[in-house]
This record gives sequence, structure tokens and C-alpha cells, in this order.
Amino acid sequence: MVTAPPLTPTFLLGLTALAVLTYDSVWPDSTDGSVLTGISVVGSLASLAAAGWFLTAGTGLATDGVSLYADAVVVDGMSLFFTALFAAVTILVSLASFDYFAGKENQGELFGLMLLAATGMSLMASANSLATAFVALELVSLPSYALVAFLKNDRGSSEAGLKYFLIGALSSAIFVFGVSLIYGATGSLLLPDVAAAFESGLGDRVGIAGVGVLMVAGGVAFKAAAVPFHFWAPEAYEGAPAPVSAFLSSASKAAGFALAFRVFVVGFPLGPAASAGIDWALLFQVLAVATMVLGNFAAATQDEVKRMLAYSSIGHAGYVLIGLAALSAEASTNGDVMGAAMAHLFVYGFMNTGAFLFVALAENWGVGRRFEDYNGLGAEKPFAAVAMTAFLFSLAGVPPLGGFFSKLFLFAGAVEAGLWWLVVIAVINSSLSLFYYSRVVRALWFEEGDHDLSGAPTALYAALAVALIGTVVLLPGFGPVIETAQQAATALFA
Amino acid sequence: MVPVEYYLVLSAAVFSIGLFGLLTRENALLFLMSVELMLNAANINFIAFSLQWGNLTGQVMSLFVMGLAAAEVAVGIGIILVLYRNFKDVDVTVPQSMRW
Amino acid sequence: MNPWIAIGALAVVSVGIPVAMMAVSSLLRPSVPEQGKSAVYESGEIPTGTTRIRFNIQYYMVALLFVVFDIETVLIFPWTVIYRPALEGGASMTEVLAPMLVFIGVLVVGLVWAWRQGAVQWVSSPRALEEKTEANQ
Amino acid sequence: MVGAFDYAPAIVLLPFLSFCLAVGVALSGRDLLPKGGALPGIAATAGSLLLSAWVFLTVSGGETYNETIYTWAAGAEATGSLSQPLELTFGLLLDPLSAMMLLIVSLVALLVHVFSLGYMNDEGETGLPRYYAGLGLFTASMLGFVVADNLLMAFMFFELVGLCSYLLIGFWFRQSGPPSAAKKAFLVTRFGDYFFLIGVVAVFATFGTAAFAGEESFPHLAEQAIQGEATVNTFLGLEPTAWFTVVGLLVLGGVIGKSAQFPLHTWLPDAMEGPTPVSALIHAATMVAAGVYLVARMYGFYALSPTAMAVIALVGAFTALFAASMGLVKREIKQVLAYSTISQYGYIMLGLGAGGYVAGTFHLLTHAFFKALLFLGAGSVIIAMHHNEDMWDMGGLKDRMPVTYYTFLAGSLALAGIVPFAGFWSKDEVLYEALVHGLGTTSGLGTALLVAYGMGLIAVLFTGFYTFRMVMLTFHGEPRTETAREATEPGWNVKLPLVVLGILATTVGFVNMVPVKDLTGAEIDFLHKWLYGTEGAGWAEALGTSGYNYHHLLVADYGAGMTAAALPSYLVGLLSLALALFGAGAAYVLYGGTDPDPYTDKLGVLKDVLYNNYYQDEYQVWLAEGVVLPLSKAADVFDQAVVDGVVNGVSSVSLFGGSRIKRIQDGLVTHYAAMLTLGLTVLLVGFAIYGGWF
Repeated sequence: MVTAPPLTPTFLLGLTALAVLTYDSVWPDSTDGSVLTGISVVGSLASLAAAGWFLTAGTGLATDGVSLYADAVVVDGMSLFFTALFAAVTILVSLASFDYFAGKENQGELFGLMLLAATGMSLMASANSLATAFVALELVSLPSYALVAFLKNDRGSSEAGLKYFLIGALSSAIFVFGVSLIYGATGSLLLPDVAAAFESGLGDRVGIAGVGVLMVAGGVAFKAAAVPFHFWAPEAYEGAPAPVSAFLSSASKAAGFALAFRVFVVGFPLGPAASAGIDWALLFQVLAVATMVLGNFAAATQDEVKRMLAYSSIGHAGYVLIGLAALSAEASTNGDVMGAAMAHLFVYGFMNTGAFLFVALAENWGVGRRFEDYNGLGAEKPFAAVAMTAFLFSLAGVPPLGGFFSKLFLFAGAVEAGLWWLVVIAVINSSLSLFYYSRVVRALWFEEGDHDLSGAPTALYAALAVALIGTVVLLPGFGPVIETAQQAATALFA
Repeated sequence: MVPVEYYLVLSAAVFSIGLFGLLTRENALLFLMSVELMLNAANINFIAFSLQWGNLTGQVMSLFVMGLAAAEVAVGIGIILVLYRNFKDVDVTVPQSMRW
Repeated sequence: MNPWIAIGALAVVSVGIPVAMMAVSSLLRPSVPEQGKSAVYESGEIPTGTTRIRFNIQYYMVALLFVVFDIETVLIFPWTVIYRPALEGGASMTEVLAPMLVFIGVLVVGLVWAWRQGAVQWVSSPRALEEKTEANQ
Repeated sequence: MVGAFDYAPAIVLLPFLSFCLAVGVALSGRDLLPKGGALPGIAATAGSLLLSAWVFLTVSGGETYNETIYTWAAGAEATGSLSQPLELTFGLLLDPLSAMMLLIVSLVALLVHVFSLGYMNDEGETGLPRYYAGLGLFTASMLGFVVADNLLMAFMFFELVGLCSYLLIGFWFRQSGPPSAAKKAFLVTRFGDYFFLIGVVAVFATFGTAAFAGEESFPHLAEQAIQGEATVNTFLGLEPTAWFTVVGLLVLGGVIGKSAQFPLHTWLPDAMEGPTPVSALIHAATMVAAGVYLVARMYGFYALSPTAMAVIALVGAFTALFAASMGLVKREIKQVLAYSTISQYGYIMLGLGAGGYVAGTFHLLTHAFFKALLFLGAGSVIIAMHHNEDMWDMGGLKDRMPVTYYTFLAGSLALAGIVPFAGFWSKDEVLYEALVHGLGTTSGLGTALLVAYGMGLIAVLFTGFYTFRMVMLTFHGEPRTETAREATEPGWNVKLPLVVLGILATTVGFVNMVPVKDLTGAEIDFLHKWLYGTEGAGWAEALGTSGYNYHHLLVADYGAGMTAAALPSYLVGLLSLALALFGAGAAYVLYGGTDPDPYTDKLGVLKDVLYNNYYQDEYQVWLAEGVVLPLSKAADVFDQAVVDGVVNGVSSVSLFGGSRIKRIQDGLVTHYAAMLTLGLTVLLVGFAIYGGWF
């Protein structure tokens, strides 16, 4: 009997991308997106199913992960967890794109690029070597740049694409230079070998390694939209077509964290690194605070919903960074807090995608982008507005929605790790976030507006409904998620 | 044999030149070239350390970097073309409609 | 003796000779400025317009495809290096060949796609045609 | 055998079902339900009431219930020094306290639903399904909060309650006031709740569990930890007692927000913008009660910390006085009631903080009834006055609305604390507990309690005054406007709840007549007995939530270390009764005439300079000498300027900070690159120096 290769979920995403390109090669002039959407959704579903199957049944997958291609790639609980997340977000965004880009040209490119990026994300989660990491990172970035600039004749879209690209190019140059320095200090690009070199002592190459670690951190901070590598995010999310913003702010961010978790935990073990003076947990504490504060405070004074969500997305990156910041050399809480961060990303994948999809819906209806343009939408489109309200409250962490639980676990983990002050800052930020999220809710329900809305686009509504189900079903289903995440994270520390 | 520090100094210099160009130029194409310089600084490191450690990892990595640099340029120039089409200029400081 | 001295000497000489030649000739030659000497040389044709003309974007499309696929060949290079040793080392033909075939296959999908999208198809755009005819008048 | 406890979840689920039904109808946009969804709500709350009564009877029989019903999520493994993994669960805790509270909440909710028929339906309001959906969800979440068996579940329902309050206050969202009041209520209570959230996290991190009752509950673990019998995680290098104080105060943040205690009380008067039945249900009888109920629920934890007890007592007493003084000068009938609510919850906090677990709970019970009564009575007046709430436009309603008048009077007598109405017995016991524990305890806690007692006593005087000022202005004298002259009493659906509550407000105090017991020796302190159980046996032993356990903790030297002085309760009661009567009498004299115009020259008649100035010109001449009015005004100004100012200030500072921070995103990509490089360089240099890399 042939067993499925461990990388099946990643392969499925890649093959789907090729299938989309093949379809587009055969019928290059089609503007009907239904087949393309169908291929994307089916392929992503297959990938999700494969990842879920490996994750739950454990079929074809050893408990502590499988290394492939001379250790360049590893498939374990964490990579499957994230792959499931990426596939889920891809499904949502594909569905939404059907309506959003209906009748537009070049839809084949759109779906192809999106699936290629998803493949890259999945590969990032599996990367066990800095070489794989770099290639995967670029495989995510390059399609993303093009996706952001997708609306060729829209000034906002091309401006966003330019800024994203320039900052991205700079960041990847910094990342790869950091990788070269790590290679210089340790003589290998494979994370286990790098770790071994750290453990046996770096000698006089601590400085090189230190600069390298910081630059690698910069590369992942770019993907995760963390300060000071966040500058692209507000513009890119605002200017990009809303489904693309959803994709980037949920999946791409999670991919950055997936990479960060593995590279830093496996590759640069904190014990020897910290004793050599490369205390990257401290680095992430600094970044977490700066990111949270900047994201939330800047979000509080925005005029446009989409840009507010963009900044709030930066703020959430700050919360997730706690998952790295609260690690310590030989604490037993490491797996818990990082697992909580992973679970938060998972929940975030649904609620944030959902929120951006509502923005997509609003753009599709042709209502404006500002808060007051959303006035009275609740009365006219109650289902969509209820869904949006749930997403926003979940983002703010209002119980009993999914976002509350993930934040609770994350903060509890950080408290157990002794990072009181960080949690206090996070909670203050959280309370501020409620303020600006509730502005949207207020506009939706408590203000009167006058709109002439054209119908309810089926696929967008379906995507919204799936995201809503994800956000709400994660309440009773949060147990398995957090357990899986914490197990997967604990395995990394073993 | 040349001490590895020399290569490091060279690569750091190339990296810094690239960074300087990136920070001072406003032409998108020059921006792109500067990034290429930075990537090649990394390549110098990879090759030099590959020689020093006596394994081929660094050389192979440098090939990847070159390949991806080319891809990046391709996408980059595409975006610059779109920029030119919308703003009639390749000056990166012109698009400033989104801020704050 | 340090072997680098020879290289250094070579470098000095290689820079020095052209510099010296240019210096000497500029000292010796007579200077007769004339309009014809500073004119743009276009193989005997009468020059039209400036050197900074805008090229048709389709040159760029082809060049771009070339750059990408050209660079990809670099990635084939390490494979060729290990191909024979791997076979001699007992690896089966499939094991050695299949990954490269997959790699090329993915590239082919991309190439076919680009082809079908019309990236290499030379369309004479009205605007380019117009510019050309204007320039020739 | 299937008993009451098997049906207990239905108490929560029934109103939730009515909520779902109403939401479904509201979303469909059609008028499918008769009475806009009121009938399902009434049926559901009536069902809850019946089940609650059954639970109450079962609990009276000595049975209790403390079980986990559902586990949401369990952490992968135990961490730190804790023995069990982190688990989030849902469960029910049914003991005398929660059984009593269930009865209160479901009864008041039922009556408010009935009253809404008169206040909302008969007045032709639109959007009724939304209204009844809000009421249903509110009732469900409040009941869920009451039966919660752990802190996290309590927190979640606490938040839901806050959310419903937001939705209901903002019910008339097309006007300008209600939405902003709703937002203020939500944000101010959320502000407190964030402390609560940190507290919940801290409880989990410290004990690994958040259960309220039983062997593995956090109050029990805390008690053991202080005695050195159990180990828990403490943080910040604090001793267990100090750390528990910190945790207790964090949770208290949520209590202060929700129960509208100083300084987070500012949302409650604004919340009067909501429909009056909502004010009755949420802002008087139940939601605000959630805060103090939480203190009572985890009393075993607070009783361990003298500091926390002193803070609770002082905050409560100060709020009682502060709010009562502001109630003196309000024009709108609902504003007076709003401040009186804040003040009365201050009393409850005072009672709990002073070691009077039963006293505080007792006042919670009586207050729920008489305050709901007063609000509904005010609602009835407001209907008759065509939604004019200004008391100066009323007057003489006594003859036109007899049912409203007599029930309102009963409620007022209870509020003022006049014997034998309900409020007298409970308020008297609160003050008694504060006094005896203040006198008996020698530590700083004793002093704090005495100060608190003093403030509480003065507040009694104020309470009597503002209550009867309100009664006099509304019901007595001559009608001052045309509307008041033509006022008529609303229908049965308004009168029925008033009568039921009127009877309760008159009689419910008889369940715990401690002064009478002390005088006659008759064993009539039923509530005491009920909340105490049997020492060392039955549920009191199993759950650890009985009055005996708390008493034991309060007097233990590792706990709060209180001692009670011997003092006959009737003497203390006489003193506060005299003050209340004095206050009420003063109001009667001042406002009792046929035409109590504030500008009438009554200087000669009034001997008391204090009230003379006050009465002479309520809204302008407060600079004149006098004590009470300037103080009240000052308190009001302080409230508006400083407290509100701080709340607003925090938000505007945040917004200003936000508007500054976002300026670095100036749209120029070259600047981004420069700042990115700069940031990286700063990090590199900083860490290079910190780590000593070179």
C-alpha cells in the first residue's frame, strides 16, 4: 500500500496552483471565475483535510515529526497545524474573490498567485533549514507583492504594491544577510546543526551570530508586520483588494510566526544563546511592547475601517509576539505559552479574515470606506452586520467569543512565565482596542444611514458565514485547538 | 589564505553601499539595484564561509539567492511599470496618498 | 615572499598602462573641435531623436522572461555536478532524474502559461507604431 | 430520581430561548409574534421563576449542588507548581446564596417583562422584538452569572450582562443621548472588567482553578496556603496574604465598575437614558447587583485579607455618602433614583466589607425589591406624565394615581429605612455590623470600619431627605403643570408588578429581624440561619460557602482578624431610624406644602440655615453660606470635572497618543526604509552592548 507522503498538504496546495495555471493557459481570456474558484476551493479543502487527517489520526506521521530531504524540511504537529490554518484562510478568501473580482480580467493570475503564496506559507511552517526558510519566504512574498498591486488601474493598489515591495525587498535582503552571518558563525543552515553549534559554544563568533540572529528576526518581523518592520502593513492592507488584505493579514502573518517559532526555538536554543549574550526573548519583549502600543494606538484614531483593521492587525502581531517573548531557558511553561500564541493565530485567522471580508462586501456594495459610511448597515443587511459584530468583538477579546479564550490562554501563559508587566500592557491595549472596534459596531447598528445596496453576493456571504462559524464554533471547539497547539509547541521544546 | 574577516568587511561594505543607495535614491529602479547590492553582499558571505567551513551549503545557497533575486527584480519591475502607468513617474516619493 | 605582491603588481600595471596611454595621448594630440566629431554615430544613418527613447514594453517582457529562465538554469548546475557521481554511487535513475524533471516541469507550466497569456507575442501597439512613424518623418 | 437540580440549567436556558426566538423574529423583520415578543419572554421568565422556587425549596431542605457540566478546554499539561492542568469549565453551584439570588432575579425579571407590556407595548414603541431579545438575553446571562460555579464562567456572564446593558441602554438609538450613554456604560464597566480579567488570569495562574466552592476551590486553597498547608504560585515576590490581597483587589475592579462604586460610578446616572423598565431591571435590581454578588460569592477569599475588607468597606461607605449627597439636588425623578442606587450599593459593599456577610446579602435582597418597585413606580409616573421626568412639573399625583402612590410610598419608606419597612431591617444591620466590628477590632481595619460607619450614618440622613423630597414633589401638593393635572393611572400590567413589589418591599424585611430577636429573644433571624447552615456538617462543610466558614475566617488571626464588640442592635437601630426620620421630616416640612416652589420666600419659616439656603435657590445661590448644598455641588462638580475628566482624559490622552504615533507613517516609502534601518540599528547596537558581543 502506498502511504501518502508527509508533505501531502503542501503538495496539494502547489498542485492546485499548477492546475489553476494550466486551466488559465487553456482558456486565457475567460472572465468567469467559477471554475477557478472551484479548483481553488477544492484543492484547499483537500489540503485542509489532509492536514487535519494527519493531525488527528496521526496516520503516516510519527509523533515527533518526520524529516525529509536531508533534514531541510520537517513535518510535525506545528507545521500541520499552520498548514490547516493557511488552507482554511485560502478557502475563505477564494470564495470571497469569486464575487469581489467577478467580471474582472486576469482572475487566473489571482488564484494562481494566492495558491502559490499558500504553498510557500505551508513550506515556511515546515522549513527546517534556513535555506528552505528563505526560499519559502520569497515564495510567499513575491506573489503577495503582485496580489497587492493586482488592481492595475487603481492608484491605491499600485501604491500599496510599491511600498510593500520596496520594504519587502529591503527586509528580505536583511534576512538573507542575517542568514549568511548565521552560516558564517555556525557552518550550517540546518536548524538542528545550527543549534548544535550554539550549544557547543560560538567562541569569538558570538558577535557575528548575534547580528545574524537580529537580522533574521527582522525578516520574520517583516512577515508578521511587527515594529519596526511594519511600515508596509497599513498601506498594503488599505490599498490592496480587500480579500487580499484578508489573506495577507491572517495567513501571511501566521506564516511569519510559524517560521519565527521554529527558527528561534529549534535553531537558536534560548539557553546557550542567552548565556552567550544573544537574549532573543528580551528582543521579542521589546518588539511585542512596541508593536502592541503602536498598532493599537494608531488604530484608535483612524478614519477608515480598513486602515483601522490594518493597524489592529499590527496590534495583534504584538499579542502573538508574547508567545516568543515569554519563553525562557528551562521553564516548563514554554510549550503552553507558545501553543497559546498558535491558538490565537488560529482564531485570528477566522475572525480577522471575516472582518476584512466584510470590508470586501462593503466595497462590493459600493459603500465608502470610512466609519460613517457604514452607518445603518445593520438595519439593511442584518446577517452580514451580525457577523461583523461577532468578528469585531472577538478581535477585541469580549467573552465568550473565540478571541477571548485565545487571549486568556496567552496572557495566563505569560503570567505563569512571570511576565506580569507585559500582560498588563497587553490588557491596556486590549481595552483600547475595544474602543475602536466598537466604533464600527456603533456605526453599524446605532447610526442611521441611507444606502442603496445591490443584493447579497452569494459567495461572499458564504465566506462570511464560514468565517462566522469558525469564530463561533471555536467556542466549544476551542479545547481541541488549544490542546493540539500546545502539544505541537511542547514537542518543539523536547 | 585571505582571513575570513576581510570578506566580512567587504560584504559589510557592499551591504552598506546598497543600504546607502536605498536610503538616498528616489528612483525606484535605483532602489531595486541597491537591494541587489545587498543581496550580493550576502552572497559574498555565503561563498566565503563556504570556503572556510569546507562545505558546499553556502555556494548552493548563493545560487538560490541569485535565482530569487532575479525573480524579485522581475516582480519589482512589473510593479514599477504599474506605478509608472498610474503616476507617470518612477519616483518612489510620489505615491503618498495613503498615510497616517 | 608574499604571493599577493605579484597580484598587486599586476593590478598596478594593469591600471597604470591605460591611464598612462590616455595621459600621453591627450598631451600629444592636437585639439580641433568640430561639430561632426561630437555628433551621435548611428552606422552612417542620420541620427533621429535623442538616445533616451522609450522602448516598446514588449522588449521588456521578453527580457524579463529571459532573465528568470536564464537564472533558473543556474539551479540546474549543481544537479549536473552530482548527476554522474550519484549514479555511480548506486542511486537509481529515477531517483536522480525525477526531481529535475519535476523542476523543469513546473518551469514548463509557467512558460506555457506565459506564452498563452501572450507575453512573447509581438503585437504592434498603435501607440508604438505612431511614435515610430513620427520619428521617421 | 430526577430532582430540581436536574432542571436547573433550564433556568438559564429558558430566557435564552426567548432571546433566540426574539432575535429570529427581529432578523426576519416581520411582526410574527403577538406583543412584539413579550409573551415568550413572560412565559420563559415565569418558567425560570417556578424552577428557581423549586430549587429554593430543595436547597431549603438542606441539599446543594456543585457540579461541572461542561469542559470547554483543558490545557495540555500541568505547569509550574500546580497539580492540575488548566481547565475551563462550566458548572452549576446551587447553595443558599445562589438560590436566593435566583429567586430575586427571576421574580424581578418576570415583573419587569409584565411592566414592559404597559411601558413599551402600550406606548406604541417600535423595535419591540429587539427590546425583548435584549431583556431575554440579559435575564439569561444574569441567571447564568448567579449559578456560575467558577470565576471564569462568572466573568463571561458578567461580560454578557454588560453587553446586554449596552444594547438596552442604547435602545432608543435614534436619539442623541442613549447611544453615548450606552457607550459610556459599556466602556466604563469594561474598564473595571479589565482589572477583573487580570484577576481571573491571576487566579488561574495562582491556584490552577477558579472554582468557588468545595475542597479544590480557590478560596479554600488560599486559606490552606496562608496556613502553609498548600502551595500555590505567587508572583512579584509577595507573601501569600499580600498576593491574595492584590488578586482580590484586581477582581474588585470589576465589582466597582459593575456595581457603580466610586470612582467608576459615572456610567449609572447616564444609563437612565434607557427605557425605565430596563433601569429597573438592570440598573437597580440585578446587573448592578452582579458586582456585590460576586463579592459575596467569593467572600471566603476576601475574608482572608484585612486590607481588601477595609478597601471594600471604605469604598462602599464613601460611595454611599457621596452619591446620597448628589441625590439631594437632582431635578429628574430617575436621576434621584439613580444616585440612590449607587448609594444603596455602597451600603451593601459596606456591609460585606465590615464582615457582615448576612447583612450585606440581606440588604441586597431587600434593595432588589424596593428599588425595582421605585423604578417601576417612576415608570408609571413617567407614562402618566408623557415622558416628562422633571419633578418640578409634577405634584399632586397622589389622588390621580393612588395605586402608584401607595406602592411608591412603601418603596420610599423602605429606601429611607423607616421601621417596619424592608430597608430598615437590612440597612440597620449593615450599620450595626460596621459599628460592632469597628469598635471590637483593634487593628487599622477597626479604624477604617469606624470611619466607614460614620459616613454610612450621615448618608442615612441624606437618604431620608432626598427620598421624601422626591415623594413630596411628585405626589403631594398641587399639580404644577397641565399634564400633571390630567394624569391618569396606566393599566393592570403596570399596577400588578407595583402591587406585588409593594407587598414585598413592605414585608421582606421580616425574614431577618435581628433587633427584634435581641429584644425578645425569639429565634426569628431566618436569613441568618439559612445562610449559615449547620456548622461542620451538610453543605456548609462540603461547599465551604456558609456563614459559619466566613465567620471562622473573619475572626481567625490569619484571616481578617475581626472581633465584634458587644452592643445591643436595637440601640444602633434607633439611632439610624432617628436620623432617617429627621431627614424625611425635614423634607416633609420643606416640600410638603401645597405649592413647594423653590423660589418661594420661606426663609422665616425655616429655622435650619442649612436647608434654608439649600431650598431658597437650588440652582444658583450655592455660593451662599451653608454646608450641605456647597458640598453636594462640589461633589457633583468633582464628579463631572475630575472623575469624568479622568475617564475622558484617559481616552483623550490615548487618542492624542494615537494621533501622534500614527504620524510616523507619513506615506513616504523612503522614510519607512530609513526608520526601519534606524530601528534595526538601534536594536543591533542596544543588544550588542547588552550582550557584549564584540
